Amino acid sequence: MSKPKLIDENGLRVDGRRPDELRPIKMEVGVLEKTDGSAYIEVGGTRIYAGVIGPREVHPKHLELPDRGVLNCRYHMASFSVDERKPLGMTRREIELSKILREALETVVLLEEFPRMMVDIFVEVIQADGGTRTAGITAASLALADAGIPMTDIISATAVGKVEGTLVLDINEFEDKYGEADMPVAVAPQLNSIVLLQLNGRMTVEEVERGLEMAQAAIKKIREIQVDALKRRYRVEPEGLEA
Amino acid sequence: MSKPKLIDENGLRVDGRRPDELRPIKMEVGVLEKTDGSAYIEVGGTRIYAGVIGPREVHPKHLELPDRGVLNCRYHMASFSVDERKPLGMTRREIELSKILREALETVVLLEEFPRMMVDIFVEVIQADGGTRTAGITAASLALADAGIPMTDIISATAVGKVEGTLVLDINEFEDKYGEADMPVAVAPQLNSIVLLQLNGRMTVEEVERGLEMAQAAIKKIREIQVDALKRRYRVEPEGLEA
Amino acid sequence: MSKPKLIDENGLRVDGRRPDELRPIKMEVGVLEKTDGSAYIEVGGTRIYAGVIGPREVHPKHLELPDRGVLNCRYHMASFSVDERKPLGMTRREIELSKILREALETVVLLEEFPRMMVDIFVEVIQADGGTRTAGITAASLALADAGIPMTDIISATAVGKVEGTLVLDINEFEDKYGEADMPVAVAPQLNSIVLLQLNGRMTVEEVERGLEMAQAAIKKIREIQVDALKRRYRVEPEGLEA
Amino acid sequence: MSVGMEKRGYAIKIMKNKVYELLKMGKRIDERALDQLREIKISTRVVDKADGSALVSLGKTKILTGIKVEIGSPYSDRPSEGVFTVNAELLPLASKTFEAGPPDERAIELSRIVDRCIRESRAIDVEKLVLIEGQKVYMVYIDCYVLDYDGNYFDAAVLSAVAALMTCTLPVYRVVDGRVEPVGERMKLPLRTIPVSITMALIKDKIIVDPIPTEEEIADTLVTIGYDSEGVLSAIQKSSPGLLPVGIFKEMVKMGLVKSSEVRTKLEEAVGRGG
Amino acid sequence: MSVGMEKRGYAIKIMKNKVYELLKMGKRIDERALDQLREIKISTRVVDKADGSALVSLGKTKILTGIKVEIGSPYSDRPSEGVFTVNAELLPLASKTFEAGPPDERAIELSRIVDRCIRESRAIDVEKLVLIEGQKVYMVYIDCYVLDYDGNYFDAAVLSAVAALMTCTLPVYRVVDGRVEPVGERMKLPLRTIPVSITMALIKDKIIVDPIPTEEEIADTLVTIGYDSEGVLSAIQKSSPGLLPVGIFKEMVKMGLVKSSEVRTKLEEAVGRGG
Amino acid sequence: MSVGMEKRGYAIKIMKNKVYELLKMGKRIDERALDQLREIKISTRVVDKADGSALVSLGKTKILTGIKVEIGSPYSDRPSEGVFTVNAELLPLASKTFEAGPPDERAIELSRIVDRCIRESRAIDVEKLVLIEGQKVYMVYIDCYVLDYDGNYFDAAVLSAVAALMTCTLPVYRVVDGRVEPVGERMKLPLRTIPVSITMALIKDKIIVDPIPTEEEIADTLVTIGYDSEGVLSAIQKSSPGLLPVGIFKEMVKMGLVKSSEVRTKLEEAVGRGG
Repeated sequence: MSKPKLIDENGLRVDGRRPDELRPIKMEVGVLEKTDGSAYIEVGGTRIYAGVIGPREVHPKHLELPDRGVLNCRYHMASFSVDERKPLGMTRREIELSKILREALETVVLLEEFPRMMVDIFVEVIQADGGTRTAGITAASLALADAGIPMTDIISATAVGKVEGTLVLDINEFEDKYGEADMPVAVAPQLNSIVLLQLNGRMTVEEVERGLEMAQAAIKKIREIQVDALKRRYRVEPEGLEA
Repeated sequence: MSKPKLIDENGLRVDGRRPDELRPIKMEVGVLEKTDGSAYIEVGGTRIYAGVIGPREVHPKHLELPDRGVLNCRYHMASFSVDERKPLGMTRREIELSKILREALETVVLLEEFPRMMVDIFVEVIQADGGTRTAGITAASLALADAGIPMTDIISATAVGKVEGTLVLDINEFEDKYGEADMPVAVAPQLNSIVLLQLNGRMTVEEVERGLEMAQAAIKKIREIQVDALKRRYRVEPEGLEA
Repeated sequence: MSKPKLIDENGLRVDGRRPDELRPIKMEVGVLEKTDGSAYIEVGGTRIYAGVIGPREVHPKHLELPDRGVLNCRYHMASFSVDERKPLGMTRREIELSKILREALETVVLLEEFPRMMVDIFVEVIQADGGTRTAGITAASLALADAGIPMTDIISATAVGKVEGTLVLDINEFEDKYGEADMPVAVAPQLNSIVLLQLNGRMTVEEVERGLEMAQAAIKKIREIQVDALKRRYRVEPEGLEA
Repeated sequence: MSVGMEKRGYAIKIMKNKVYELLKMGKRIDERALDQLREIKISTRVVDKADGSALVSLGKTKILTGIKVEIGSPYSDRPSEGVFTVNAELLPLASKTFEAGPPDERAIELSRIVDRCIRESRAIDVEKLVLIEGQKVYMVYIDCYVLDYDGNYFDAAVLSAVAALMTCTLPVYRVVDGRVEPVGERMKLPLRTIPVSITMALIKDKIIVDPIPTEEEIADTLVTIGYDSEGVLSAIQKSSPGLLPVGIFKEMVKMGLVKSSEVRTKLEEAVGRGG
Repeated sequence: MSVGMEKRGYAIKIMKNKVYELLKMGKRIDERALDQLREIKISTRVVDKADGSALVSLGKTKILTGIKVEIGSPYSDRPSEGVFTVNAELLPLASKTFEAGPPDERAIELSRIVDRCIRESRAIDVEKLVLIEGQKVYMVYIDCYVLDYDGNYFDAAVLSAVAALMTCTLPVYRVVDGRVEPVGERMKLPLRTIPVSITMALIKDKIIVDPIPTEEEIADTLVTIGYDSEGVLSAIQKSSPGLLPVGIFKEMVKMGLVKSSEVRTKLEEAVGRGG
Repeated sequence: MSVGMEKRGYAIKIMKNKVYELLKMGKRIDERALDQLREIKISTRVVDKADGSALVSLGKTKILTGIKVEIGSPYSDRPSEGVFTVNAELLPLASKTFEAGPPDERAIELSRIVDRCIRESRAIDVEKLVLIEGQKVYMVYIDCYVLDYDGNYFDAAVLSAVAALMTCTLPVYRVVDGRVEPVGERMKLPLRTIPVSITMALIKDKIIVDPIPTEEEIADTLVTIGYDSEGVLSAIQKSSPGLLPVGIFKEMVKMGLVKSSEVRTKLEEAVGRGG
């Protein structure tokens, strides 16, 4: 299988984007019936539901903490979300990402506000087209906000990739597969800090720095879309109260 | 593999039975040493042990109910009970049937008579020749009676099948494999109600109705064999008391 | 695969030993940082770490005993410790040997000295060249002593084998594979009793008796090496106190 | 085990009487008629990476099914048939009563009922899924995920799985020297009938279709019946404890037949539009 | 882990003294002599679907073994040997101390002891179980289910497995063009010896054979020894904690030899009659 | 889940302030400089039965890696590449916080970080591990066991795995008639670069390398970065909760680059001597 061309003569990517261009993004808050908070996100072909249940009693009991809440997170992919059917059950990758997402969210959730209680975050990947962990954490943050879980900031995230030596924003699966690197970044923008950071692939020190700057710029736009989705969710409430 | 002939020119079945004829049935109560109640059943080539343990303390503790007992049921087949060796451990089919049997038995067991306690029912299929779930629940009812668990009725069961368009009673495995339908039916005869009902296969509305009537007629005979087995178990008691 | 010659014309074994000769043995006590007691053993190519943690609270709680402690033991082999890579997770052999080792050690540990507490013994086989269970229990005894767990005796062990009709001491893996029998023996020397005994292979009544005598003689030497290793561990303590 | 038992206490009895009083007046707690299903919404081809997919809402119950087709070996006792399997997962975000982890008995029962409706109605023409007899066949993996659970996952899952099957396509292969090569085209999955299930609850002497959770909790029992396009039954499952009088069940069989035909029409229209 | 420890308390000590006083008078709590086994009952060919089967009672301990024979591949380092495996399950209806679920350490130990008695005595002539060297061999699955547990499942399981082996038959195949075809006949499973195990308990200085649960609980230790038809040992297992003086063990080896021969005679008679 | 959370309470805050006061003076609780790694000890070829092995100590953290090489099939989408897998186990004797049983999320994260450092740096020349294209390739199993855990298992595991790879040899095969035959010689595993990882902790505004458990507990966050011999990054993992200011991270990337080169030199010297 010869490696396909990922950047054309005009400097455009396989899906016609410029290197620093995000894919179309769609977010909706409050999409599930039985959670305490939920969100749906589409980033290009990536489609994810996030749901939050809690605070509720800790189960099993012995994991309860007297002075703070417990945050759980499950990142899970539908079997048909990827090219080759994913086996049922949790893969090692899903277990690692569940940990990474939980730790990033733990950074902004005010756990001390719900001692002896637990909050569950479920991230369900319906279709994976690159950037599932960053789209997943972006949606999970909206779901936490929707559930009214106290947080110091709302997390926004995207991935920077490297394809044919060029740094590109928000890589899709094709670019991830044939490219040189994938660096997912999640940020707490108001706290001006990274909360999730990984790198798979080869990047120089200088590329990592430049990539972070691209991600930070993009995250501003993602933040706006998040805020807009939250507003849409809650702008109808006054009407509801009048009805 | 061409489909074998299941009804001969005289209207008889592969094992020589008429359509509405049961296979030879043998039941014995009190066959195991360490249970609180037990029974053994043979229906044609189908051979099953049922054992009941309890009421005893609920384990794990958090499943305990303050106002009623908990009923558990495990339907399990020996690896050599079927034509192709069954893998060790519980298959999905065994898990489904465990649920179905438990729910049917729950219908007649007076759970409120043993709050905070649990009763376990074990159905062990030694050889499977069709009708294992119906023979299993018939034996389990005897084992519950033998254990002195309070019940509103004793369940009796059989399966109706359809082979070459003919409704037949108590289908054996060969008929199940090459026939068109299998409809297991368990009844609480004194309450005149169905407690377990499934259908695998194709039957018209009219056939289902007619099949139920065949099953109800057969269940009267099965009930007699059950009562007889219980009597045999307990007829020696008065002597025992005198001794 | 023709069976190789295991005893040469001079009556020597494949590794040049006489039938009643042990392989070089090395023991060291206190080799791990985070256990409460530990030991390392080499017997020929067999290399094992043993670690003891406890007494500590019993987990899960419901296994706690009011009048005595609980002893747990896990015998586990590294995937690369054997010729064909061992699959990850516990094999049936490892589960059986964990039971056998625990029961042998339970015989000498004064469980009533730590009621409501638990002691964990971990035996990690780094390389297996025959006699892993006997070397493992020998090391585990040292680790228990190092952890200060009260015991009535320190267990010492070796295996007797039969190769080409000759009884041989401390068989290596090659002899185990091509030989006729392997009889691991663990003894509480001061109590003059066997605490672990198994046989895999064919031995006559007379051979078993003679084999036990060979094992008892060898165990005296192993005991000396154990005592020496414990002395080395603790001889520096007075200096330490002075410093 | 003994799932749901703890719910049934005194409060349940009061609720049951209240619901029954309504039923006697021909009304349900959500205003529906006794034999009225909730609104059905069907979107197909919602997951591009799947060979077939459908998102179905039955009221607020929402189930996503995706189908993946692979090439594999047939079962040795059925060399001239393709293979399909059904799996169902009750995602923990769909209900506070679902837990993460391997499928529990409810999820297994659900997958087996969906399987039975499809298999026993002979909906998939498995004989057309053979590439090389006894060696290579299409393997069709039908995976249902419950995204929102507001009662009656049985009918929603069957609808979702069947809608996904109706829009499922397979890559066409040709056989060259005993090996299969993709031709570059796709064909429709061969279907022979459109199975539909109807779940009914019995509350005292009243039968209702498509129960919501409150109705499921107070119901005397629950029955799911699968029908094919000809009105022949392919599956029955009494899926909860409770007495089911024979006469009541006979009524259910007939009521289910009528409703299944209604539902099938909606399904065919929706997929026809979308597909 | 640490199974059975909780039982051993003060009550155990009193019982032990009581039992020992009886033993000193040559009696056991169930009236047997110290070296007397309980009654053995053997029924073979009890499961038609199995290729071999036996239901064995040793007193009130009852174990059913069924054997299934398939065709499979040999181990790569033993291309000219057939394969057999032994599995044992402690069914939860056999004792209130057994639990449903995957085999625990007791069930695994039991299966491995049965395996050792058969394997190390070379009872099954695995070289006669080869159809095509390195490619196709008979796979013999020996599965033991404990139906009633009243002590000493070791000896009952070995008896049950060996009785099933003695009546086990295999379909005969011929090799045609590198493939195997059934001939339509069956042959006996080739056996070279009849392994039997004897389990003995030590109570203070008294050795008893075939202990019941009360004796197992108070015993200082338990030892199981397997013997082949020539009286050669093939397996030893000290299967519980406790001190075993060397002299006592030597007595056990001899006592076991005598008893094993007695048991083997019964087994051969029973299977001869039934088989 | 939510591992380690319970530790962070009031005591942690006091300890953190104390440690930070030291750091401001350029000191750590174990006397090291902020950018100083603990002593590294490397022994290779410690397990004869493995095809490569190394025991590495980083301070008191000790990790043993063994490599087994087998022959197997390549992945169907990568027919001209050999296969390797990394596994890591946190042995329960290595720390009172580790438990026996299947790998938990920490062990899985560790194995995936070691894998990423090796795989993304393209250290193993997988194209040289092919025997017959699309059919037979070398399978390299890299298994890391944590024997003693005193903080920073990431860097110790990468060192241990890479040292084992550097001394790993493979049996040479020749292909005869589509089958592989051992030639009787061994060759070195082909390596293209020497990946090394550096783990850093942030405590307020101070960066320290190679943290010990007390430092890990009080750290604001932890970052592990993998570098190849050319100083190119191959892996980053923020492996704990906490805010990581972008400026701080940029400092870490540069600090890690310097330290990785230092560590690589030690590794090459140690293996050179031993190898």
